[in-house]
Amino acid sequence: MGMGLGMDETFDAGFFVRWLEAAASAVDREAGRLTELDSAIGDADHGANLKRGFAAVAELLAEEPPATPGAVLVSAGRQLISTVGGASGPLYGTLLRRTGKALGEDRRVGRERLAEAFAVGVAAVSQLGGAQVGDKTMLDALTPAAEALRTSFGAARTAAEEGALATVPLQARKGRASYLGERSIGHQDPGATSSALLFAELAETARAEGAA
Amino acid sequence: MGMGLGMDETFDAGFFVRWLEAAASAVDREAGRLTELDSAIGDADHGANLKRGFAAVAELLAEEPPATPGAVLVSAGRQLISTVGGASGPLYGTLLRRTGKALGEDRRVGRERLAEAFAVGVAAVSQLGGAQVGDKTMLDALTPAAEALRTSFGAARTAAEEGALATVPLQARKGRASYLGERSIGHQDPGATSSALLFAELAETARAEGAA
Amino acid sequence: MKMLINVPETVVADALRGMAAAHPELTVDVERGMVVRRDAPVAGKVALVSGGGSGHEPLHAGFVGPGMLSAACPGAVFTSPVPDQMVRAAAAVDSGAGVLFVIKNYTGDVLNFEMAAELAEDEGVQVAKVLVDDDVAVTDSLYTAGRRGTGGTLFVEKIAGAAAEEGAPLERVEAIARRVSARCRSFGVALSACTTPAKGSPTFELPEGELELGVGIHGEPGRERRGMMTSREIADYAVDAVVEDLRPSGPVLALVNGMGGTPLLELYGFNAEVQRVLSERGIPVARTLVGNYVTSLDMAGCSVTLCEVDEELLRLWDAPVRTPALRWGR
Amino acid sequence: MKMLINVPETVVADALRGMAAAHPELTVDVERGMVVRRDAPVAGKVALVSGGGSGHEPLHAGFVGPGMLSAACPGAVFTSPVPDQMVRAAAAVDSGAGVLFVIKNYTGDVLNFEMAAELAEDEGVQVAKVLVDDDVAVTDSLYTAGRRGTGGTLFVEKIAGAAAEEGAPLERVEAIARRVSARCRSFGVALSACTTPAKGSPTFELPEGELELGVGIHGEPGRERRGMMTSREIADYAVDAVVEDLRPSGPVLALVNGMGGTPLLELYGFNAEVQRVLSERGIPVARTLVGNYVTSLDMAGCSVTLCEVDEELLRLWDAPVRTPALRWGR
Ligand SMILES: Nc1ncnc2c1ncn2[C@@H]1O[C@H](COP(=O)(O)OP(=O)(O)O)[C@@H](O)[C@H]1O
Ligand SMILES: Nc1ncnc2c1ncn2[C@@H]1O[C@H](COP(=O)(O)OP(=O)(O)O)[C@@H](O)[C@H]1O
Ligand SMILES: [Mg+2]
Ligand SMILES: [Mg+2]
Ligand SMILES: [Mg+2]
Ligand SMILES: [Mg+2]
Repeated sequence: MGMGLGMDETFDAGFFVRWLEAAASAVDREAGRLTELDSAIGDADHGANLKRGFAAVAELLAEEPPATPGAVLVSAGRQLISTVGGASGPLYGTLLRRTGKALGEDRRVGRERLAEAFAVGVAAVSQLGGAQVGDKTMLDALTPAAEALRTSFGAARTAAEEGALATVPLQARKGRASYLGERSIGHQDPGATSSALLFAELAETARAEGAA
Repeated sequence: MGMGLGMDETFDAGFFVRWLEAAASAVDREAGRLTELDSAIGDADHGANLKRGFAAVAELLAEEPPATPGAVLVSAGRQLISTVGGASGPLYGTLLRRTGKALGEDRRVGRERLAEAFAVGVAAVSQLGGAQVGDKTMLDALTPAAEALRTSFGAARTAAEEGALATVPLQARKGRASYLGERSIGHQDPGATSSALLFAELAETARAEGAA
Repeated sequence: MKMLINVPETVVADALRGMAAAHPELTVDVERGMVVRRDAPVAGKVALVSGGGSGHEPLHAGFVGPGMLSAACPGAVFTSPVPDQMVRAAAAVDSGAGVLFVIKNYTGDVLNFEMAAELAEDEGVQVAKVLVDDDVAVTDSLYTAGRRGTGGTLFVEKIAGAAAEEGAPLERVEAIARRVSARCRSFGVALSACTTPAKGSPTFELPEGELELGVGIHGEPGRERRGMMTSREIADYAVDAVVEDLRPSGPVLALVNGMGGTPLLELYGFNAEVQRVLSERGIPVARTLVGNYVTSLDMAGCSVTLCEVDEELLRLWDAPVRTPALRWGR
Repeated sequence: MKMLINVPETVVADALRGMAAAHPELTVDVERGMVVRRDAPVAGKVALVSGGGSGHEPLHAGFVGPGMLSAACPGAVFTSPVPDQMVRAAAAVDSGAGVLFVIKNYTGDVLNFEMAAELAEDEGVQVAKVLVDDDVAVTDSLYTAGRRGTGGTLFVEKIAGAAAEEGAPLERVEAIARRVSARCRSFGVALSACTTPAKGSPTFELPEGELELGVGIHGEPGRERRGMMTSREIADYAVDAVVEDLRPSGPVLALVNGMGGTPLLELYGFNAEVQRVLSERGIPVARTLVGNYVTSLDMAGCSVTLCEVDEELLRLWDAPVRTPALRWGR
């Protein structure tokens, strides 16, 4: 940690492209597990959905790399909306698109700035899907992660992971798992799990570049 | 054997009704096994087919018992044709109907007379279905049984049983099992098995009445 | 094996009662085991009667109606109907113009329909017969019961039914039916075995990683068993088997048929591969029908039937038909 | 689990290619994921666009044609389509009279269709929406995503489609669609789980002697699991569940729907039981449709949908329809 980089270290568009590429690899690697989780309380497609979407994101970013962090996220969000479908497509798409929009046109952004933007994106997800923390959705990982990102990338990763784990004892009130009623208890939410994966890759990308 | 009954012992309509009732019970009891055999080299319905048919025969004979052996067999044969379907319905129906017709209007018939009539019935089965002994069909049991009936009921029973067993190593050339080609080898033919059952019940019925 | 039934003994009667409720345009005689066009007999029109074991729905009862069958006689599951059914059906639909029996080539069907034909003729009905034996998986030789009748039945019933509807006399309807039957070939593939209500467990064993090439619609085994193949490979194998036997020199009708347990999604995807092979082999496809038409209870799998057509047969194929399962034109 | 596919990734595109070959009367755009009436846009006519995850065939693409849908947008298996598909479909079918989106109530479908509606309106298309949420197995409360859309979709698409075909303006087509949606209720039962190509194994565990009462068409669990029941018992349970919620005071349309893996023979037999219950409950049945219409891949099972109709809705139900899966009238 530290590695000689100060509080006011900033990240350019390339950093976000590398993150999303890492996310695409991670989703590809973990697709089976995500689908398995979705099979228990959903319809067994979450892994396939995100794999398709993030592969399309990686491809798009490789072809037409945007110039700013905000543009990277907006473009990735749009691509998710256009390629994922299901519940997670519009939700993750909105998360990235609104986070990106909140970043504006700056060519470099710092972690705290990013945390604020993420909070905007997470709020948009909550508004779009009508879910709150505790409903056993991706928001259970996203909300604490965005909050913890104010502290560090590592804290965000941990918060997302803990948030995902914390969905296990919950009863789902939104999305497909809500049909299960009490039977949804005891299973980890697939969307919260993929959210944790995204924040893990964000932390990894930051660590590889010497940031915390 | 013998039981004081001579060579010229004769059987009335009641005897044939009792035989067919016993056959109905036997088919009912063995339906699962017959279907199982048909499942291996056919379409898994032989037991159900004969069960339905012989139950209808027993019912008809109980309602309207014909006066002569010939009439019993003709009426039973017609009933099988009208209720069994499949390959075995017309074939067994023809067997009984033609055997019955060959018996004419006599009120009592002897075993040797019956054997001759059965030979006529078996020939009709062969003509209708175009099969010969060795084609792995009911004829492999019926043909030797009709022949051995000239000697005794017990011999007919044994011949039918041996004939049915002898179908195991054969390759089917008629009926549904023929589609299997070489794969039909090693299985006992369901129709030959039910034929053996009929002759076993014939021998039992005769034995119960003191005939051989 | 779970089934949506009461008891095995009543499945066919139950289905007929359910069919009666859903199709007031048909006369369903549950007791006598026959499904008849409500307007039969149609004056001056040749009637078509078919039938066979149940478990292949919508075949045959789903093909009763204007432009196709006049009546269908369902037997017990996988068991041909009894002659009494066909005799009664023939009497119910004959207008005096005669009746064509469409018979799938199975020992049981042939024997029962032949007996019925004799009896119906005794009652003064003129009967002609056509045998459908289109399944190339079986060698047609002295050593077998001959090729089985499968998907080709649909083409024979539709095209001959259209000829009858147009007013063709019995001889001509029979000739057309024979022409179609002679120009139809099929090949079936099973991905899983079917389960009959009476047996309650699969009628044959098909291990997880294997399929049966050349399966019959009663689960009869076919040419060979192989390790699982892709849709592409199955299409290559099945179409080639059909084409090698049929050797069409003109356009064909294609039936890409589901065995009952294969989702329509997969069946349409399989059709894409069938069309690819046909185009690679230079065989023009005039019309394609995709769906579950000649089934084998819950069996997963498919069959391909090709029917070579000339202009007349194609026109008759396109002619209006109004049945529960096939319906087009006006 | 064996499937008739090449690779899971291409099943939907393969199926669309196969559908294009079988249905020259439809325009199938594989690349853009849409199936469109060939004659669209029809001048002055309101267009209907629906769509949803694949795996429920013939829903929705099999319902495209005169008298029903103008276009359908198939998503990946069990995954709602993306907004781009609906936006393009709306543009392709809009004659200027506006477009009705028929949306099954699932989070994914709702979100994607809502995004599409916004985008299409930005492009100058007038969009109305109707939500189908007929599955009574789910409690419609704050604690769930609301009732699911299942068999009722067929009634909404058919009846609103007929109104559009007659020339009704968007407002009226929307009002009729809402009326139908409000008067439809469904209940589904699974005898076996379905297997998605991507997962390759059953999406839920259903032990041999048990069934799932209230299952959804993506294999979502329902009200309860029980030991195996007869067709009669299942009909009692399912029809009562629907009737208790719908409480019809007039005649109904009945859809006795197969989930994909249940043989038509069983489905017709089940219909006999459904009709018995309805008659015992004193509910007159105006029309009955039996078949695999809103499926769940290879799932064995069935669903019952009732739609209470007045004279107008019944007339629109009877109006001509010409689609791959539903076809009647002239
Ligand atoms: N209303 C909602 N708000 C937030 N997240 C949701 C909502 N509904 C579903 N999700 C998330 O989406 C995940 C499911 O995504 P996915 O399986 O791709 O879509 P679908 O449920 O349409 O099949 C769930 O695990 C949950 O985390
Ligand atoms: N051509 C034939 N000649 C004599 N017997 C035959 C012939 N074809 C079939 N069989 C007999 O019929 C039996 C099958 O009867 P069954 O299963 O009831 O009819 P199906 O084959 O129509 O299902 C066979 O085991 C065989 O013994
Ligand atoms: Mg899902
Ligand atoms: Mg048999
Ligand atoms: Mg049989
Ligand atoms: Mg989904």
